Amino acid sequence: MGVLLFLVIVIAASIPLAWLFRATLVRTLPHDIAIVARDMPLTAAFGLLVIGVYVFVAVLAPVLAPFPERAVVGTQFQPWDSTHWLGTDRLGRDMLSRLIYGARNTVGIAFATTTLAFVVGSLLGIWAALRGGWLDQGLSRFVDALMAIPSLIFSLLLLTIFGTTVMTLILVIAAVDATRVYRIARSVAQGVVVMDYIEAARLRGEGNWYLIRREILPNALAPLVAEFGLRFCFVFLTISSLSFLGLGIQPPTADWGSMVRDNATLITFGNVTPLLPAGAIALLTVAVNFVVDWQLYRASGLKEQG
Amino acid sequence: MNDKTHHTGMTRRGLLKGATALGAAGLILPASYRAARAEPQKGGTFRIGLGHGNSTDGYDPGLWDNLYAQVFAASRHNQLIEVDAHGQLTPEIAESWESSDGKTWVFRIREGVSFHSGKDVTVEDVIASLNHHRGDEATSAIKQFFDPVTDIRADGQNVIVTLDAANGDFPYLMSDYHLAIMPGSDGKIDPNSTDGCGPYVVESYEPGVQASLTRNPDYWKSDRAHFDRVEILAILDSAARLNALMTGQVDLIDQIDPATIGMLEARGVANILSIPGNAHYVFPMDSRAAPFDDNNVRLALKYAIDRQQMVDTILGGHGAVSNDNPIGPANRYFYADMEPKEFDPDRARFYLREAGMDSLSVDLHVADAAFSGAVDAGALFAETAAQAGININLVREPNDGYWDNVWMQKPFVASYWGGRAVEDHMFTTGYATGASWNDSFWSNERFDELLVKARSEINEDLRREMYQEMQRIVSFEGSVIIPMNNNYVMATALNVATPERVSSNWNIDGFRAVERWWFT
Amino acid sequence: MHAVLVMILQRLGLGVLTLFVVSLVIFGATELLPGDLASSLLGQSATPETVAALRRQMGLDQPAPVRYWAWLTGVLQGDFGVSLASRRPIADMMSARLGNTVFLALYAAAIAVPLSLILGVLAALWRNSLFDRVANAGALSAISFPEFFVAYILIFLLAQSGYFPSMVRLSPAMSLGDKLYVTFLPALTLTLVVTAHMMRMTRAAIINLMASPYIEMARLKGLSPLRIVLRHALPNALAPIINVIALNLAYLITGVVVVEVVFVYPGLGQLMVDSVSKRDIAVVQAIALIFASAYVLLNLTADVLSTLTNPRLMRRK
Amino acid sequence: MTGDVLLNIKGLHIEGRAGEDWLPIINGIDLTLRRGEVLGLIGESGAGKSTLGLAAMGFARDGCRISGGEITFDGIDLRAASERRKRALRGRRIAYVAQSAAASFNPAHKLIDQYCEVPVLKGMGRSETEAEAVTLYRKMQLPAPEEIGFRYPHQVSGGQLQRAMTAMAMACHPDLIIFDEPTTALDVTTQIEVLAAIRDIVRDYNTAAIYITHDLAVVAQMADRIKILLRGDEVEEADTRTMLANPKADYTKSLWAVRSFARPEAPPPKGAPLVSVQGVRAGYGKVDILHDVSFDIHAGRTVAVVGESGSGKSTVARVITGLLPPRDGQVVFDGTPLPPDYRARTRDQLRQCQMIYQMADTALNPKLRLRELIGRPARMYLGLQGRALDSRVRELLDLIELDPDTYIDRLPSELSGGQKQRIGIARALAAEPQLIICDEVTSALDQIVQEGILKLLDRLQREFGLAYMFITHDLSTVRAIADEVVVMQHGRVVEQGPKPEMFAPPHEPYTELLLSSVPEMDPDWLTRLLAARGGTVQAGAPCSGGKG
Repeated sequence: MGVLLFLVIVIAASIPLAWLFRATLVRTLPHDIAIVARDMPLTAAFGLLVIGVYVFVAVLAPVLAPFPERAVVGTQFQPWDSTHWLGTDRLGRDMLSRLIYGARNTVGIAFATTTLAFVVGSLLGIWAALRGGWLDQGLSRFVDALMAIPSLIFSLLLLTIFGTTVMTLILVIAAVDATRVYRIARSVAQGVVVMDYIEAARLRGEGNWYLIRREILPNALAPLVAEFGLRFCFVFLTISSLSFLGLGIQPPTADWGSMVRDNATLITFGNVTPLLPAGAIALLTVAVNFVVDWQLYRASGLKEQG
Repeated sequence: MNDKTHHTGMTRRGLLKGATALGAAGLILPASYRAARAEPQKGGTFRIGLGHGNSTDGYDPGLWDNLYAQVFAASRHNQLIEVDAHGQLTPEIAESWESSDGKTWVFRIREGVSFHSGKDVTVEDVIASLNHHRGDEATSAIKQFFDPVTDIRADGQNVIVTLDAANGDFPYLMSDYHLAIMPGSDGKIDPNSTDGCGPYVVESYEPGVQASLTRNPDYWKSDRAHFDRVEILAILDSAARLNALMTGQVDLIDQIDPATIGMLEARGVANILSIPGNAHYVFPMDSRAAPFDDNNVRLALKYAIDRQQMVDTILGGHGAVSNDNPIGPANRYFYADMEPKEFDPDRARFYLREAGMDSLSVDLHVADAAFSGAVDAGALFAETAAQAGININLVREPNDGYWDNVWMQKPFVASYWGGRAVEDHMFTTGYATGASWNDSFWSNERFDELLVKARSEINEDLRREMYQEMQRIVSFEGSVIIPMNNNYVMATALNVATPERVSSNWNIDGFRAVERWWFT
Repeated sequence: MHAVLVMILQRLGLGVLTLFVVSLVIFGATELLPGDLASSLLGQSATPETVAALRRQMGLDQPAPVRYWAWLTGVLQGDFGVSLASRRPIADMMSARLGNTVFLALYAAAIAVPLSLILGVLAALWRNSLFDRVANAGALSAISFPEFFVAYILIFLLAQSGYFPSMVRLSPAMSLGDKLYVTFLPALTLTLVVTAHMMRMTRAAIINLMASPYIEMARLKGLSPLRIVLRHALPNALAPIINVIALNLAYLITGVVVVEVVFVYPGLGQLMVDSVSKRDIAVVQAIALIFASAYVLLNLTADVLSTLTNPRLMRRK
Repeated sequence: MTGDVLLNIKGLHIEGRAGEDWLPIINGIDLTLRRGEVLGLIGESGAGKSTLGLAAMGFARDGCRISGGEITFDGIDLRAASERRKRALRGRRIAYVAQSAAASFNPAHKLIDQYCEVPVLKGMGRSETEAEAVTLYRKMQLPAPEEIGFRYPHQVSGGQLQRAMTAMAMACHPDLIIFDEPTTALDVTTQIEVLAAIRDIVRDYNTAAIYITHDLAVVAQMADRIKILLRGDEVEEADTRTMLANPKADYTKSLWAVRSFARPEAPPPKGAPLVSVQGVRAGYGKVDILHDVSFDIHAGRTVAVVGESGSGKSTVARVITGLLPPRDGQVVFDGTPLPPDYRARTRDQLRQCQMIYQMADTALNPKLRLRELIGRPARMYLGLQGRALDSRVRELLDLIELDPDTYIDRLPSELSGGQKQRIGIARALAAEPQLIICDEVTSALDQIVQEGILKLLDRLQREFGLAYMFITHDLSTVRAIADEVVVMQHGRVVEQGPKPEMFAPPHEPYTELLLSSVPEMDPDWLTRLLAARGGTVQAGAPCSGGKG
């Protein structure tokens, strides 16, 4: 019940916030962007606001965080008080500071991973759709095979082989995600390549790279963006699931996924500490997808009216 | 679960000399237990939730490699010799044992003991059971115990083992948990059978899930095995174990996340057993490799660690600060008043300068496989070291394969020891030049010399001096950082009672809680 | 019909190919893993001779291609072989656990699929309403919690208060009712994990169609919104929905190792992870094949179903 | 035959959403319709005729709102009425026939199920409804009326679907039917059948109807009165014959004038043909679509390839461009045979032959600005860069009569249909080709816009001596622009020759059918034609799918 009440309050609070934010945007931004801002639903405004805050926090982490990322500044599990607003963690590091730095690391890693996955996945996918034939078949079969392997166990294998530096972590998760992206990109691109303008470009004698870059990609973007939103958030989950299996981010780097894992046991005793990083992830997920939904809705030629 | 293998390996020689007792070892029981103390009562189903056990576990005694296998084995098998709660060798299937020269050992086999299958335990069974671990084709983890064994033969009710050289320790080897007595036929045992002569009879077993056993009706020890049934569950997730205990689905769990011990106690739904012993956590440094080849650097690191903080945070207080001393308070010649190493950044800096460097940067390779909390411990270490201008760069390795690819491979790692009851064993296994588990590849002439001398020294005081000098050498010139001695921490349901003393020689009362404990 | 049969056959062929590639990839990966079965079985007590002996016994001294070939021929004759670690027939090791895994997957699906369809349809019906947004946000936050964390929360809320057991203990004797009761929490956890995805897809698929002329036609025929969504939009939106359901079912079968660990549920995932860490390649391979075939078959079923539900593909001119 | 007032609209205002603000779509239109009367609504796209038609049902599309005025249907105030009330009217008393039946039938259900839906909801028995459906289908002269209802939409041709939809609209004997461009998407020969069927059924059931179209000739056949709309305003309204006889407003006159455009005969062919298609046989998979097709195109002249959908005229284009390598025969360009596959052709060969597509929307990459859309070919083929490129693009925009400064950085979505088509032309010109293939370039456009495009093409042809291959199904367009005509049916050339000969009898029967099927401005044309054909509407009608 308390949880529900809390949710209601949060939602109630976020609505005027979002409204204010949108209003300010409309005021401050140059006219042509302001128009866009003005039409965006409150949910999207809320999403943008949250993302903005996260980016802000991530960038200014060292300035904002009251304590250093790794420093042990108290005894373990201190309650919330005036010095440690959110108490301390299992090693006596300041929870708030960890969260703030976590934003930087987690969002950074997640972004890098997802971007990599999308560059590789969508390029290959579009290329396959464009060329068709054996290339398409070969690539798709191979990707099918990779997708048939449970992703978590696959990443586990790869990470055990290549070790768990942040770099390998990014590469491995990106590789696994890329297969999913490939699929979507391919199916979307297949819808685009039948268009007359592609035919025209082919007849003009354009090369593959131009076709992919200028003709197909821009028109396949919308659904890819939507996927980006979800995948982006799934990276956190993958990371924390991996650290559940003993891999994941290198300590003492603060990262939400591992923070959830490290403190998860506490929930057994009704201690809310692990809810903080988890909440942070959830909030970002919701925010990102609100924005994505809005973008989709605009891209879909305002199909969905409201 | 390789860490447990490691554990086994480390401690399998950690047994007792003759009548030597583990001085202060064993548990000072909490009030609740004393209150519960009374004559053991029969009955009940004892459910154990262990943080070990794999779906890949096999039956072969030679390959028992984790706590689950060990407890499961102890509940269905007996051995030649048992190590009691006081750490003394006591007869089990071997009624008695003797050797005139230390080369020929005679074990007298107890009569009137029978396997669960009903078959009597014979000398042949014992020989078959021993031979399973012996010979070139043997694939047992304790194969090398038997390398010096030239012959094993029967003589009436006796088993006679002949060695190529004298070894007064041989009986302690024979009490190793791998050496379960199993029924043999024409000189071989069936490694895949669960038939034994132990306290409980296996009813069902799903590897990595659960085993359930019922009391062996004609168990020869009348004063043991008080439970009607025993269920051993593999619960790998620590939160799951906690929940299982708190929701009354199990009566005993091991490996409690130190962070949560306090909260669990506060709940008042369980008793915490915290058993001090010689087990300790270590950070070995490869003394052959720079920069660790310079003792100043090693000292700098030793002063750059906050031991008390480690005990409080990593062990949740369930342990004791160690002064880089592999010899524990439970040992006879423990050097208690060797001057302690407080956390002292300035001193650390001083030694750095001595080593001719103003800053130091090293990689520390850790995984929770080394010991639970190793990663956190590394983080703490890195923190305190930073204050001394030493940059410890933490490298978290996968648990999986840690002992193959990191331990004794990388120059600076985390590891742990089950501890040794006897100084000589500890030093010979881990610190003598060229010893198989000298994981810091450390070598010190004086130390080696003393080690040999002390073995043959009769004068108690001289002997004490020698051992204390060795402890001081290891502590101040050695290449292993030993911040703390860790207790074995278990939690039980409130209605579980234990004997006066709980063994500190192994976890779970030397694996034998099933036959030693009872419900009130 | 005939066309569909052809398709099924083709896809099955491709499926076999996929399985082959999977087995190659897995074998290669496990070969690359540091250490091997012998050393991981013996751990630190391993002396070179012991390891060598064990390797000989297990045939690990053979070169990799030989072992792969041996394994492959075995499987082609329907023989998964024997677990090298436990020396038990792999088929036996897996059968019970496969049963458990499938049971849990179906249980979770039985809750999740109808739930997500209903939510999705309602969200599409009242799109951009408060309900829509709340359902959406709720779903998103549900998937943005790590599985084990959702599990812990549920245990805290439902198990510690004694409503449901926090740990699953199955025995063959159990009645279905008991089984459903003891596995409720894991099933619920998985439900929360997969519902969001399916619900969002349902909603999106329906909304995509709401702009199409025949929906406007339906409105101009004076039909009620509910009827329009159910009878005119849904049938045409089935294909993507079926596909996402198939994907999630596959996930429920292959991706739940974490939930298995938390609830001590004896499923295939745990077995696979253990076998990986033990380097028990034969077992890893066998399970990988089972997972892969589950994935392949589910996708095939999805394609067949979406073909069957699409008259354009079923009845040519 | 007309009775009391059924529908009465007064001062109707409808606005459409553009972001936050609302733009007027219909501003203050009155409309009265009596029982059994047919009103024709004419206007170009964007005139608001469909919106008005829907408003007659009290319905506004998503993103539109009725902001003022009254709508009274049979005494019921539709603006005040509740959704539920309006739903009760729709489909029962007011029915709607959409432009593309192919898209407006739900692909997932059989025709009969969709027919029965409303009546059954209304409480009629399923079986009797089906029985009535069959009679209606028969009335609509659908083939095999007994079983056609049990087919799925994709199994039925466009023309038949259009009739089936009219039948569906009739199911509850509504008082009013809105026909929204019911024949626009159909071939001429098919159109006749549908027109006839609709006209009869409306008369038989004495149903009032609003007939929305952009085609004067068509509405002339159907309507008792005609109302002409321009950007949401009424231009004029009069009964059909007076309207045709003497239109008052200039706009109306301009509509009439469209028909008068005729291009002067191009200079007679001299020398070898620029392109000659020689005995081409081509197709997909096993089926041949083209059988032994041959014809020539001379420099500076326009060859119109005429035929209905499915006649293979577009396939010819694909063969010439090299997208579909022929099985037999070849395409000779300027004396040298072209490689059959475009990938094998040199850049210059590709440049020589450009294409303009029917659907400008799908032919222009919606994400590229005009600068790149037009500039790209110039950059590729002629290697223009920077300023040179920029000025070339502007030059081309001038050529197609678009102001460079306003348009050069726009996206296609910011252009009207006609402007998009002009961009298509500019893009083709940019390559400085000798041959341009125009595939139905005007058929998606309003007549006045068509006019503009045709004039533009004509001017460019004379300026640059271009050769056109003009693919179309619209004979009036052929009349306007062609020098030579190639008539195709079922992948064969049935007749070809210079335009004058082609339009003068005697004709091949199929050509005859085509020519006679082109609607004329005379209200009695349809009646006469049907009489001439002896009522056999099916005569020679090819099985044709709808273009949507």
